[in-house]
Amino acid sequence: MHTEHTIETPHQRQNRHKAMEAISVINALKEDFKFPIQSMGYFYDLFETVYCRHEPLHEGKVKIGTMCIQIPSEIIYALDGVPIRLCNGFYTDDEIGSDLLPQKSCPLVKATVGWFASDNFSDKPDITFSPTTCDQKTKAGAIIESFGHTVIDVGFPRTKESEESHHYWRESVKSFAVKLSKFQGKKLTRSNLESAIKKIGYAQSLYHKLTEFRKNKAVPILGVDMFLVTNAFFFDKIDEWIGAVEKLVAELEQRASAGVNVAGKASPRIVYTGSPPIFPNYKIPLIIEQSDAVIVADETCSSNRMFNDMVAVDEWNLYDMIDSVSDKYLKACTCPIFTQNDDRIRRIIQLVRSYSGDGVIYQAFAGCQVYEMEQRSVLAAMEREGIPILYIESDYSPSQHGQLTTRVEAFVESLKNRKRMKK
Amino acid sequence: MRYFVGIDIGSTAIKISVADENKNLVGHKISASGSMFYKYAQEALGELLRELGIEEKEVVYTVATGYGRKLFKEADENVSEITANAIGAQQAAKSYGEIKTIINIGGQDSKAISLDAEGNVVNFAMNDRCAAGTGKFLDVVAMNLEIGVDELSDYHFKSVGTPLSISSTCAVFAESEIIGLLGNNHSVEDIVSGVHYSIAKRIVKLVKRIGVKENVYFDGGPALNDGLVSAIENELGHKIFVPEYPQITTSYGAAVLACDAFMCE
Amino acid sequence: MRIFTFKMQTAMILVLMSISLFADNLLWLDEIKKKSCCKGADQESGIKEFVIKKGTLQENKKEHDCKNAVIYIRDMDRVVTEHNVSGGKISFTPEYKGGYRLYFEQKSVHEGVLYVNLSSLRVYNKEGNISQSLLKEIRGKTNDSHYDHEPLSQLSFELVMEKPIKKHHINCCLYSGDIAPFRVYYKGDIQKEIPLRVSMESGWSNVVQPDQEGLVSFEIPRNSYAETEKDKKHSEKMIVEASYDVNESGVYDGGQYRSVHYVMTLPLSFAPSPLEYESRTLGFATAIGVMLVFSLGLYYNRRRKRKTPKEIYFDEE
Amino acid sequence: MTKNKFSLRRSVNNMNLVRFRFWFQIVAFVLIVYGGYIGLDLGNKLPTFACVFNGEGTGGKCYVGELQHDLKHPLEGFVGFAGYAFLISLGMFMVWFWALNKGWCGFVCPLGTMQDWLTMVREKSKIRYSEYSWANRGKIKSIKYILLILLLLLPVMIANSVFGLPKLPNGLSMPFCDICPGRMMIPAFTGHFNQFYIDFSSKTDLVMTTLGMIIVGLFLVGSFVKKRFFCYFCPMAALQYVFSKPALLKLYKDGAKCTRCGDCYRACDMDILEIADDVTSKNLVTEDCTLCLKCVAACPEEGCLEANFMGATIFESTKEGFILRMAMDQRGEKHAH
Repeated sequence: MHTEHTIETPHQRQNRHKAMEAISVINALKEDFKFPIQSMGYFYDLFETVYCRHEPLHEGKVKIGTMCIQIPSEIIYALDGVPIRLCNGFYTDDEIGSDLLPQKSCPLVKATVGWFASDNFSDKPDITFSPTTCDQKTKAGAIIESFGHTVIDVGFPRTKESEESHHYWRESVKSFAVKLSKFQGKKLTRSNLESAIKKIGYAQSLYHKLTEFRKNKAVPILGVDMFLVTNAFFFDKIDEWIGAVEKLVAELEQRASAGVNVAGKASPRIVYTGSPPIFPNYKIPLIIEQSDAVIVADETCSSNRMFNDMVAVDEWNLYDMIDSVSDKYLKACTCPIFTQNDDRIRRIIQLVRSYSGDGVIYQAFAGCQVYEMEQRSVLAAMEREGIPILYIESDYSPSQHGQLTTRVEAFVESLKNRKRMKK
Repeated sequence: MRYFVGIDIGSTAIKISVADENKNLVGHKISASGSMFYKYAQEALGELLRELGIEEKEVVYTVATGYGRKLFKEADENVSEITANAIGAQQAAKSYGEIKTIINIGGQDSKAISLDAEGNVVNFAMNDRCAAGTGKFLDVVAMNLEIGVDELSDYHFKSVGTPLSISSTCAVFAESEIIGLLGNNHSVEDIVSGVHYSIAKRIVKLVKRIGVKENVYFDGGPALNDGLVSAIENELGHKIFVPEYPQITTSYGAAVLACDAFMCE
Repeated sequence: MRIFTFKMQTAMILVLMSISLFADNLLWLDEIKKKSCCKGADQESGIKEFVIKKGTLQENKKEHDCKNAVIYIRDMDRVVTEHNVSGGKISFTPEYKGGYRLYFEQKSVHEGVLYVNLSSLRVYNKEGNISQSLLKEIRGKTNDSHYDHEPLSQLSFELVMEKPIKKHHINCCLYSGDIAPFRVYYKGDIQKEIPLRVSMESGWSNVVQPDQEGLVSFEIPRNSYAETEKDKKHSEKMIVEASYDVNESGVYDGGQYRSVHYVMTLPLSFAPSPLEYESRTLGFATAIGVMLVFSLGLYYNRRRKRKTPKEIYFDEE
Repeated sequence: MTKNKFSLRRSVNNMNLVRFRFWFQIVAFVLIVYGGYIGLDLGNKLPTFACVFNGEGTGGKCYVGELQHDLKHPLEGFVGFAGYAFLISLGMFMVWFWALNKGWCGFVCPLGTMQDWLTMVREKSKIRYSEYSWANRGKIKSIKYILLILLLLLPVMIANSVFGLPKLPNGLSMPFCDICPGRMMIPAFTGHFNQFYIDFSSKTDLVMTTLGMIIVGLFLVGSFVKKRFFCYFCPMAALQYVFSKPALLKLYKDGAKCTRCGDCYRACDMDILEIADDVTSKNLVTEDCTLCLKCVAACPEEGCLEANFMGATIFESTKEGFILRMAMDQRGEKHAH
């Protein structure tokens, strides 16, 4: 009666686990909401290809792993590399990483470490650059290195107000560029950096076009879909990403003129902030949007913070372009690792105003200390401004789903009531 | 001849095994459990003995186990199903070799038992949530998919896509989830394999709680489902041993215990 | 561009020939300079005073006989006012801040000849009347040229100085080495054949002949007298003079005349060329030297900061 | 995106400021430096370096020169006409200045334009620019006030004995003009290089003209490597800043919209940190600001920075404009400069 089965290798098992995680999120995005967007199909397929079928995207290319948004992808593209952002949202990898890191670590870092520990990549980075942003990422770099990967630290300052930190970061970026160009055996030139800057600038301008639609009264695109689009930028071929987003913009333009609204009439508009939702950890965004609210804007490093600020060059020469690129990643950053971070609070308030948000949902990963610590000041500021805010702590495990849903739903309903009272 | 009877009164079925003096399995019977399980148990025992041509007085020692063991007054002794399962598994797997870990999926619970070198129970864990990851759950799934429980295995191996996991741990919620998936035209095969993997993951988590050791023995009704076996093997990462009659391991263990008890006297 | 040629030889001959043509008793206008800085506030601060002087610059005699003399004053808006002269002193109160031109005319009949003595002088007024000059102050007119003015219609004969060709940077004054061009007008027409006599405080004197267009121009000679030893910027006076005879008969002031003799003087002052105490070569050298030192300093400073890998792995192309 | 696709406002906001400013500066330069040849005379109270020494070419004259001239009077004189003329001049200067505010520096000043041209040459020759460190910049800021005080005080001290000190020599009558590089550079554009000299007639003249030559040398190299090198020291800027508050043209910032990304600071020739970091003030015309509006052009936030004339927005930052100016509106490498 019993047949002999071939048993999966650990990598196959890991892949299957990740595929199962991925597919359920993709399916939820595809199926749980009204008025699906046709051109989102590209992104669903992309994520299925990469995370369910594990097919490599960049065969034959040199892949440059980045641990945070602070590693300038402009320079990587200019030097013919493909940046792969290694922030990971898989519970599967989080579990692997849990064995290697303290219990109370950030799940994102655990997942990234777990990913490297298992050494199971469809597009394995040939070299990884790790900016010294938060403590956990910084230390994670060293742990990853111990697995036999090449990890190079790129010094990142913890303040952005002082001249010293500007200077330090500019020098860091320069030495990063030198190291990468040695690694690639290619010179960084005016023309290749300029075209890389413009290409990424164009990609960012497309993102801005997308977000513009979300200011409309009838929101034509869901927040989770936006997260997926921006998430794809972590690893996708940039030209294809641009092509797909161009189509998406065109479709949204139609939808906007037709007044298509993916949310309900009374759905509260949410501004999402906090630890980055990285595919497939769309737990909270999905709960929010499944609870009849709609995310109209976000302040996270997987989406808005990554795209919002564009490189501004004054003199299109190499010396100024490199400095402009470095400044983009330091000055505008609202990461909570900075000692003083009023900018983030102001940004959230501004997002609430310009996207006419009804409330803010602040999600922090359990173990993501800086977000957890900044929570108080943000909550206090929102209270001063009269903006309702919900603070949620969560991790990658699927277990808290019910409890989280209840909390979010209660918040959403209170927002609805507020809206009605105002009327 | 003296015979020993082990009787396992579970939530979904009553399993009876008869062993001889050499602890070999002479015969077994499975009959549905139910509200009148005491009566059913007596009837089933009578029927089995009749089939085997064994007279009642030849049965010298009876051991009851399972949820309903205390209610079976005729038994000479009661043992917990953990002990019975451990002994039965070791007896049944003699040809296979040493057993270190036992996975048991019953109708309404699932267990993992770890044994030491002498075959004593060192540790065990049971699922802490309702019917999730049990035989009952599989029944519900099969019913919703409108296929037979015995067909699940075939569907599992036919699956080509990514298994669609069921996130709800509760059988009742899972039901609606499955209906949703069907509504979105996902293939039954992927759903089935997804269900299997969801159960398998949960089981493996249970096993990991007590510390996985090699030589895993898998019994209980769902062990008949080859798809689930494969899923658990994949999750565990190594082969597991499934006995010929996975459902009766516990009752067989009880019969072996009865033999031992009688011999000691 | 007009090319000025200074024909030395012809000039020398002409000096000898025509020296008799010019009258010795020249009349010219002179401003009485007040010691303005030291005097402090006085009630007369707005008043400008002039005297008529007679004879050569060296003589510097005051002429008190100002019979039949008229003063025309033309302001920067070309408005002409007429004043009579009484006594040897001429005074007027300019209303506005800016440049004025004074014209002096005196006619007399002597032995059947009508002598017309003319002189013109530029005056700069530093201060004006508060209530009168509001608009002009706001306007802040800057281009009231000292030279290049059209002849005054009230005068039949006039010597006009045109814009000089300057060899130096300061716009306001004449310097030795500048080329000063003059024209002579008679009843609005340019007279092309009238030579000019130039005489200076230092005693230097010359007669200059006009070119074909009637432009009389000469280079103001470098002067080298003792005063410049003490004050390098000491200025010197000179008088440019033209005379013209017309056969015209008439009666003036009871006297019959058969011909008219016009004499016009233009008192000017000039300073020694700044080139005598300035060095452009050194100026340029200093500027270029500073540039070299500064840029070399910057270059080495940058080179010191630059790290070697930069040169290998960055490429501005 | 905006509904009215072809509105004037939108095209103004999308304009290429660098090109606009380049041509505007050329026109202004021609008018100021050569305007006199076509009879232009804007008076002698211009709040910009229209150099007196440029002779008949100049289309107007610099007020700093006039100011020094006006102040060389006995103090008693200020009760009468001199004081009156001084006030009128100052008033007229303010009227001129209020029209454009510091825009005179960024758009009109011929000396500023010259520095911008030198910057362009440097940019084309791919030489890196220099920057002052933040600490040095703070110190440098005060120099222009010192110069302003000196140029106000020295002429007065020539005509008067202040605090019983002996009167200064007449060679200091135009102390700032002596050292102003505009005196040498602006006439050079009408073919007059005669301002490059060292005057040996007196000690004062010798010192002042030598200083002038040194400064013009520093100016030429300095403004080649540092954007708007001289403007940090310009006493005109200091004088202007005193009257800057009621000016009509303003640079406004909406701090709430600011992300402090620093793009404006990067673009700023004068390295004004406040433009990026100050999120509370509305009026961002600081002492060093030349109102060149490069910051507005470099700001990617919708309506965060704006040039405002008497309450009416004339040019404001937009995302679209930013993207166009950075040539990020199209994919591909078509834009390589």
